[in-house]
Amino acid sequence: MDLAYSERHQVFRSELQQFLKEHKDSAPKGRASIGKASDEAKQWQQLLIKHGYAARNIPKKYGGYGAEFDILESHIIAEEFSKSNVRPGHSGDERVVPVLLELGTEKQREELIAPTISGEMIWCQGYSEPGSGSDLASLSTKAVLDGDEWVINGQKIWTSGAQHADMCFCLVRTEPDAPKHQGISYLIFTMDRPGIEVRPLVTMTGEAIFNETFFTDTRVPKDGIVGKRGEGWFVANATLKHERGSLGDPNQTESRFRSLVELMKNETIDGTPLIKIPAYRDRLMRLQARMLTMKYNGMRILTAYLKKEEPGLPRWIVKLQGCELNHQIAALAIDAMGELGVLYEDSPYIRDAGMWQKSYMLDLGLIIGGGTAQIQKNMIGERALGLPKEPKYKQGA
Amino acid sequence: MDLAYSERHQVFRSELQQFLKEHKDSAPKGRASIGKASDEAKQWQQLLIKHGYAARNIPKKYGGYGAEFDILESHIIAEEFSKSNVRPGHSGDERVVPVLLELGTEKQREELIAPTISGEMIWCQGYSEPGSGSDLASLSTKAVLDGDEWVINGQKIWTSGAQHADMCFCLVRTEPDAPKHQGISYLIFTMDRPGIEVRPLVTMTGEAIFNETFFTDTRVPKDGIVGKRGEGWFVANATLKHERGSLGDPNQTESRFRSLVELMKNETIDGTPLIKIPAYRDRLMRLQARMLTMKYNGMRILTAYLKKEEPGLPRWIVKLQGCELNHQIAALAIDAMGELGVLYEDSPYIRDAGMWQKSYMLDLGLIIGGGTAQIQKNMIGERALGLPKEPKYKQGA
Amino acid sequence: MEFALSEEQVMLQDSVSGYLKGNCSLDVVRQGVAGGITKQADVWQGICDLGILGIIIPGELGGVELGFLDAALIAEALGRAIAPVPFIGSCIMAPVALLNGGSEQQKETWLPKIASGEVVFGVGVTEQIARRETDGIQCSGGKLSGKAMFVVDGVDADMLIIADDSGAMHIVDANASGVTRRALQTIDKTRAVAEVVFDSVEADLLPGSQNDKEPLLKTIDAGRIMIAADSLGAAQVMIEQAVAYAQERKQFDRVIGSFQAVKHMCAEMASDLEPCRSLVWYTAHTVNDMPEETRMLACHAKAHLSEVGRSIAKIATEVHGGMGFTDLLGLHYWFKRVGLNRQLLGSPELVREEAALAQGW
Amino acid sequence: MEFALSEEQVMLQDSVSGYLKGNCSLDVVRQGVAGGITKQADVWQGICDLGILGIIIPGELGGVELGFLDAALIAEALGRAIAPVPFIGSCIMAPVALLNGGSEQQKETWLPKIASGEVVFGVGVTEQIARRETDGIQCSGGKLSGKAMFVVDGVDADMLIIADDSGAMHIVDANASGVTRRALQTIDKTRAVAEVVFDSVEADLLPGSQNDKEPLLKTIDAGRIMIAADSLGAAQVMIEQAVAYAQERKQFDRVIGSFQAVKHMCAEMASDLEPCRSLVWYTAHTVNDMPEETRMLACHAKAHLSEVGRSIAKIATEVHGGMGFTDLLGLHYWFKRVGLNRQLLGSPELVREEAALAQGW
Repeated sequence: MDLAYSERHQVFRSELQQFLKEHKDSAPKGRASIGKASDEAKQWQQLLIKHGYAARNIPKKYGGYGAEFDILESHIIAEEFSKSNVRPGHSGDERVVPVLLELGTEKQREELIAPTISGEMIWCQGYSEPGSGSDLASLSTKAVLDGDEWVINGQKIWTSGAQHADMCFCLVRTEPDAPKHQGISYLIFTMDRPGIEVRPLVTMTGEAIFNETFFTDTRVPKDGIVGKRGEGWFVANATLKHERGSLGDPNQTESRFRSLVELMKNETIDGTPLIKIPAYRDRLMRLQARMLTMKYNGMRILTAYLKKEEPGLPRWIVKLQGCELNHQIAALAIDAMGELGVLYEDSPYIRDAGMWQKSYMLDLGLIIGGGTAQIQKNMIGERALGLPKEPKYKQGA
Repeated sequence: MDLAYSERHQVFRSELQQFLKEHKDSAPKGRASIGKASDEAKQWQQLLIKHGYAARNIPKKYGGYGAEFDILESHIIAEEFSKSNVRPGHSGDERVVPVLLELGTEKQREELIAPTISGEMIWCQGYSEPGSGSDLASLSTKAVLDGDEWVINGQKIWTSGAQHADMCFCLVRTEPDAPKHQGISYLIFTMDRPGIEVRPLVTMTGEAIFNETFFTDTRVPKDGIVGKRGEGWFVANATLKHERGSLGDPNQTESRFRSLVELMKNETIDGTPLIKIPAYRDRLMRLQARMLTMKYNGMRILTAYLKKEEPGLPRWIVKLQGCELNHQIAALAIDAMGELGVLYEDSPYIRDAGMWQKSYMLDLGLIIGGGTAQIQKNMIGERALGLPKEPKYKQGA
Repeated sequence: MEFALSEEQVMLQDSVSGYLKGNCSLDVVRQGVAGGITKQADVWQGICDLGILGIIIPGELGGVELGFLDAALIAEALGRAIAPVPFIGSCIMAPVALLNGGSEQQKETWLPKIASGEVVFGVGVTEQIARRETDGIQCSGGKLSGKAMFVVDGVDADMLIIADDSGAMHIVDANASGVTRRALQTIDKTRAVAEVVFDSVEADLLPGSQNDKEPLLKTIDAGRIMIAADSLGAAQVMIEQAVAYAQERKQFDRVIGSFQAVKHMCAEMASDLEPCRSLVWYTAHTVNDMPEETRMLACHAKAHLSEVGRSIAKIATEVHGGMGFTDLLGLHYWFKRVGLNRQLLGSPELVREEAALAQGW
Repeated sequence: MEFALSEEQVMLQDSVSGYLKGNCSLDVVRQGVAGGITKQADVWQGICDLGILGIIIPGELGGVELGFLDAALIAEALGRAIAPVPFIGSCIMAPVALLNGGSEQQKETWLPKIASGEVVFGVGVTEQIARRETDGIQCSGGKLSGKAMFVVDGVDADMLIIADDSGAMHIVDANASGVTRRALQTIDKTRAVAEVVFDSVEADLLPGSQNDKEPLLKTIDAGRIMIAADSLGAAQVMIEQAVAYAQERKQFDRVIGSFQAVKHMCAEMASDLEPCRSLVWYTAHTVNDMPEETRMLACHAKAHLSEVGRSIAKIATEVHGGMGFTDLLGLHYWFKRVGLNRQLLGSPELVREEAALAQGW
């Protein structure tokens, strides 16, 4: 157990802190919007890449900074941006860029990665379908090869940012006769084609974060495939894994918890701060304990990665525990505010710009999305604990 | 909505209250022990039968009081004995006597019911087996007809009181080739036969409440069958239903809750009564609300029975909710006592004779027994809400 | 002994539910709230025509003089339908305040108008439960000054009943000069709470509330019982929708309701909520028949339905998967109704503390 | 940056666990406790031979001078094995009291004897956490009078460390005249707490604890961390047993672990407990390396492991069905160990309040 960082990493951290101090005023305010990056955001990203605080491990020739991957550096970057509440940069699109780097053709990499990193090129993900949620591999959007083109028909859902996207990475069924996991291909194509219709999908928060995307005889180039025909499921899994990785991030939970403490110090009932009212205080302490377990659990995972080990159970449980914990932090914040806690949108007296109600709903969305809590528990039970899968049942029974 | 009782029932209640006032000193103290009734207990039972407060609806010719069944009278009897904390009487054995009354032969009824009611004849139940818990119908104890006798081989478990029992009512497989629910028969026989071995089964409370009972070529008379061959599952179900009915009784929960309140008024930390310490107080109020929901839910069920209606969902949930609630009441009591709450057996300073720890464990046993919480939820989901059963599986898959 | 709804009550329930089913569908609610309307004229007129606005108002004052259990059944039906109407404040809390604290003249003036729907009342008592963004309301020389937050049904009100810092209640013209009202937009667009600022405004004291907190407490109790009933209805719908979805939605070649995980979620919701119905019935019944039990029970009904409601709103949404998170099925309208109910007139921890105090603990 | 056990720590853990596996099986524990023994001679000698009794005692005083994380690994292993030995009081709390409050002479006298296992210490500090059945302990003229309840490892102790009402701690000969000891039988027969009554008994003050509460608080913190580690070990075993049982036990022609309900119970237990391991590690690590963080963390570790432990004890028993309720598999020994741990040195609500105070909240 040695929680100190090496000399080199300490220097790295203090340089970053210095950088943030100097430049934080040029960072765009608020969260990154879905869709087109503003000029300000693009400039910020450029500055970060230049200093190696964004796209750090993407090769220079694809527009990145080109440093060797060092997980502690990544961790320090995430931590310091979170602590100083400055908008972090990105490595393009964390769902598709790693796939292209690993499995794309050289041509795909050269054409696509640099504009993605710079913020010029926006992607949307075409995975889920109305009929294929937890059982993603049952997806039915088809692509048939016709000459030099795939012809796509079907419907995708949860395609966030599709209305702004230049590109789509998409799972389609190309081998209808193969077993379900082996009949899927991973296609990438531009969104400006005939036969693509994007309809916004309003969520419970009142915003259209997602879309439904319809494909009708949409023709896309044959060479827009990553990996081979029928290998799409395995191509996609790398990115799915990555996406799930970020749900339940303990840095974010800790920062949320700190905001909750501030809130409970400031809000009062009949003049008494909420943090002094025992029943709320006890709930706060319960959540703090859980927040701390997840924080140190995160350190354990990080250490495993540093040692090139599989983190195992500590990793499997992050999404399940982290999303639920975030939801409960928001729930306590709302209760602590009482009636003030249900104010929304542009109401007078609203606290923290309504973020608590929004989080409360978004966190519920995250409990569901990216593998529902039930799917998570199946995975933990089967993969981490070695319990048997449900037996196969008779079709039509 | 009319919560008043009829004139007749009010009179019935006040007579009972008067009776209890006069006679409560002749009631045996404490809970009825498993096994042989003491002479005192038998006399008390006789007195209760004479006044119609025990075995009230059992016909006179079988040793009962012989009144028509009136659910409100039964309810009043249960309530008043519970309120005044006097040991109630019984109607023999609530698992087997209803079966004999409904499906037994006249000879069985005449020979067995009267001594059971008087407390002379003690029964034990041979249903569960080590391999057949939740899936009771898979039981494998066999009985083969040989001349005028059934020859029984196999093992039963959870046979409470078997070491004291005169009689056993037992489910055995008599038709090995029939589908599992249709191959079972319901046998009754005396326990004094060769080939019956009773081994006590110690539970987590430290007591041997249960036994394992082994049958080796045990021969019992052919006519000791209730119902026909292969009908045992359906014969037993009436009694199982009855047994489940009593788990989670809200009268008992309310009386437990009252004891908890007393405890929290009397126990102190640094001189402050627990009921005044907010975090414990809040838990107490949460439990009170749930206790009240179950109390009024019980009134709703009672009303349905009065109207000869099926109570439906309110009835289905009693065991699941009631047992869990009892468990949580005990849990709060233990926490309120702190270190005093883990004292056990004959420890100095132990409160309420250690009943809280014992309840905490027994309630967990009840959450498991008589249909685990998981089986209860299956039933609620399937029978009350109409959700489909799990599909049939391929054998060996 | 009969702990059940009477035939008349079942009929009342059926007629209100039937009307709302036909006339206050999700589409109707959506259209209304899209325009920021929290008192939907057609629906309001419809339930007015059902003759239920005066549900607890005496017959000689134009009401139908039924009990609180009847009122709770209506509140439950309105919760089921997420109906955008000012029922709880105007038809329940205000009449309770008037009946318990008002002079004969005040009763005669206002109760018939409430019963006919001619006048809508908002009720501001929050500061007497848990004061937050305000220094409270002072009454001096028959004039009110200060700020009342979260006035129930206050946005659509013609008249207001406002509790001052002493707990005395006053009738105030919502449009009088010196009154400034703002709608406070909450997550629940089907109902609106208001902030009302008073600058030396003429107020008509309810004399019975001057030196006696009972009228105020009865008003709060009544509101809490109705909110509990509203949550009961809303949560019930969410369970029904989740069960229906679980019976239909297929994943892995099976309807999801055949998976134990989903089945048990449904079973847990149903077994948590069903006993709540009995608590709401019993509590409402006590108001007329065993008023000494009401205070403690009203607190419990409010707090417990808040807890169960929150849990069901979450689980029912989860059963719907991603679909529950969207606006497509509109499930979130119930989610948010339950969310507002939880905080109105005291969030659960505060209300449980009151329940303990009510028992002398 | 390395948040993990060192190779030496893994070896320590393996050697202690290995020893206990071979020499402190459930059968051994059963036999011991059947005779009312809470310090099982063979096991005690065995862990003494492993040289771990002086785990936190400086080398020059006969100890092995390792850290609290090492100690926590031992406590976890002892919890796994439900080992009937007086480790937490004698080997951790007493040395912490002596090291932080004792004079050089007191340290030199007692620490080597603790490290060698020659002397067992009991520690009585409960009255400083939450006083119940006692008027406390007064010290006057170097003599103690009063009653200490729930003295950790007090039944098997040769010597005692007792906190008086001022928070000052004293060494007392457990067999001195004027000392009356009684074992308090708890649900957990693998360890015993004692009631000790003092009637003007000669006491040797730990001078550093006279006007400074730090030594007392550090003693309590240390005990809480070890109790948390003990619960971690015990709960871990319960999960392993439940998973193993679910893989074996068949009902409805399937192993029960293939049912989602059972599978999810196991998954929930594992995902609740696994992060607790990190909390215990981190907390123990702070004692030596970041002591300013210890107080708050020790409270959280104790309270949170109490909650998670209780929940796992219940669920693991449920997974075992009726079998879990019997003595056959002995699962209840772990259930009860976790049960005692929950209450010792403060039940969760009290300890969470201390965690808040420790942060100035």
